[in-house]
Amino acid sequence: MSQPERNGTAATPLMQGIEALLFVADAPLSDEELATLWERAYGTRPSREEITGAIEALNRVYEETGRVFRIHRWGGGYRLATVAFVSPLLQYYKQQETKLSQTLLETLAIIAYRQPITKPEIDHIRGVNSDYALRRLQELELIEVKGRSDTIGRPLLYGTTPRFLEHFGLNSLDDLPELPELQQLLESPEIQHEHLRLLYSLDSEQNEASE
Amino acid sequence: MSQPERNGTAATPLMQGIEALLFVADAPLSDEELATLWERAYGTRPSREEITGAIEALNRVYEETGRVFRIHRWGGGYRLATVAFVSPLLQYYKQQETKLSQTLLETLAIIAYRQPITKPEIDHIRGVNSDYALRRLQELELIEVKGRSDTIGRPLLYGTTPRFLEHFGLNSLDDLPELPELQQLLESPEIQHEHLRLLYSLDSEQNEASE
Amino acid sequence: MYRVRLPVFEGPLDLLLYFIRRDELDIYDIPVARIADEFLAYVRLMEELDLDGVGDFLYLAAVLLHIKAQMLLPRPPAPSDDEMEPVDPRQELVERLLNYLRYKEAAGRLEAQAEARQQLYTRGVAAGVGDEGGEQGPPPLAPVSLFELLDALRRVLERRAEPPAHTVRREIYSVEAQMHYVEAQLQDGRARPFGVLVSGRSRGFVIATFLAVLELARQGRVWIRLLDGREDFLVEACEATTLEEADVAA
Repeated sequence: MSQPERNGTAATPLMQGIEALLFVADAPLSDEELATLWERAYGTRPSREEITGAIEALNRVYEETGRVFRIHRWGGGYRLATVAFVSPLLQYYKQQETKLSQTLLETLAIIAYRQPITKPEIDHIRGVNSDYALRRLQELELIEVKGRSDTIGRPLLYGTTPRFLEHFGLNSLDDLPELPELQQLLESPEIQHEHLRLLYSLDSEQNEASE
Repeated sequence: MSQPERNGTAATPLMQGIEALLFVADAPLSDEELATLWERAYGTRPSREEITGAIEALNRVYEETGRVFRIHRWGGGYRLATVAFVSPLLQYYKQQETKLSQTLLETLAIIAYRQPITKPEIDHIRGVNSDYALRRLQELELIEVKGRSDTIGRPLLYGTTPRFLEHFGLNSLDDLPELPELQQLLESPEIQHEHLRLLYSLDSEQNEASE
Repeated sequence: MYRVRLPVFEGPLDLLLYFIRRDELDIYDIPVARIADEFLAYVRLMEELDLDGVGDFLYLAAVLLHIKAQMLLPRPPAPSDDEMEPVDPRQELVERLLNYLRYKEAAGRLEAQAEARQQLYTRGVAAGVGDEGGEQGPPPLAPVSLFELLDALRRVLERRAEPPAHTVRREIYSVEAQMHYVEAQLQDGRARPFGVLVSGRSRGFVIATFLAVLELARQGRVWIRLLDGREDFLVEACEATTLEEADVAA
């Protein structure tokens, strides 16, 4: 059984494991979750007291050595967050503007004109997998999930947000400029066929395979 | 002028500021960016040497106090990342980025070593059409269009992105592993074998034994 | 009857390298006549199956046949003393293969580099004091015009207008679904001829199933054994893989 080796004087393996998990996590982790993750990796389950103790010890070391983050207990879980005195500096970082990449712009344009639209349809139009772009656009609050399609598999439907309108200076989606080429493409038999295929292919495959 | 107050014995305000910025950043920050952000918040601009010194000091403290992260220099900037020995624990919590397929790796290798390079040149080296691979690599923001070639047809020129460097843990293109020399490839049976194993992911023993 | 694991080739150069390795050929002395015939047989199979990317293979097949023809021609009269040795018609191809090998090797090294890097985890979404409860707003965006948005869309459309050179073949049957089908058929551990797996099925079904078998073979989940006469081949599950396990692996 290999546990994180003792490294330096101040940190026990449990402290190091918790620190690592909280470092990479993007939401609070509960005692329960921390204990389970540790158990899965190393086979022993730390008690609630051990976990609380390790977290207190970590915060003490952070304080003593001048680290700029602490472990907080928020919403029933633990979360690493920066201390207040660095926020003036961080504010300037957060004010840096994110530039939309080509990939994001393309995906956003398709969603804007074709909403509500499913991921398989976007993938088909762009010819590549759009996982990453969809995630980023959601983070930027330019698109959101509008519901689920009624078709088989009930894929998510994406559409644009009010922030999208605001950012492009539009009053409503009706203000989007018309794009005849796009209309043509969307009405082409190939796309229509693909649309149908995405909706019904699963069905026919299942039928065929189970014959 | 309010700077982060000195807190504990080991950390200077600059160390604390850099730590805070790297803690919240989701991409590497260059010396330049760090200096500019600091200047905006506190009015003085730290020199490159001061920044390098602060980062070295932070890594030293992390090491001495058993912290499980270090500051790396990737893609021309600094980034906080966990040390390798905690990865067995983290892999249960966090999915790392998906591995690149052989096709993408090959195309990426050609672009990395030959940039800027056009699609026809890539196609010729690989012997296949690289449309899909190029689109996928752009989608992953590992490559980008760097301009157009002056040759007939003015084909697009591709090169790698800073994200490419970060993905492979490189500071600059100079850190790329050396492109193997032909002689070396041909003369070393070990490399041949290793290479062929990568090529086909065939278990050669199995293959031979089964004949 | 002998057993082979059939790799799925990325491209024609990989197929050529496969022949060289399989027969332990000297790369500087490739028996082009024999290899060309075998290469062509493979290309015909691809055509038969309507596999995508066959054009890339056809081009190299033509190159091989050209070299074969050149090598069959009687040698020109002995060169006068001041001339160089006649150039081996295979030289260019060999150089190309070796160059390709270099990048293959480089790709392997890059992969190792990426693996080491993947051991080091960067942060998730960072939190600051005061983030408790309340959602953090999205980061500010650099200004971007509607024109740029339209431009992006036009680029997608232009791309679509290009002839589909190497697109994935679209069929009603997906390779993924057929992989499940094949594994379900082989669940009892018995080998089945490919012909039986697809008998009476449509062309689309046969092609998707064939691709599924190739993919399963590549992943080491099935064995393929050629039957004598090579008119059919047996497919057999590698080990007792349950469908659940297959799902996890997928």
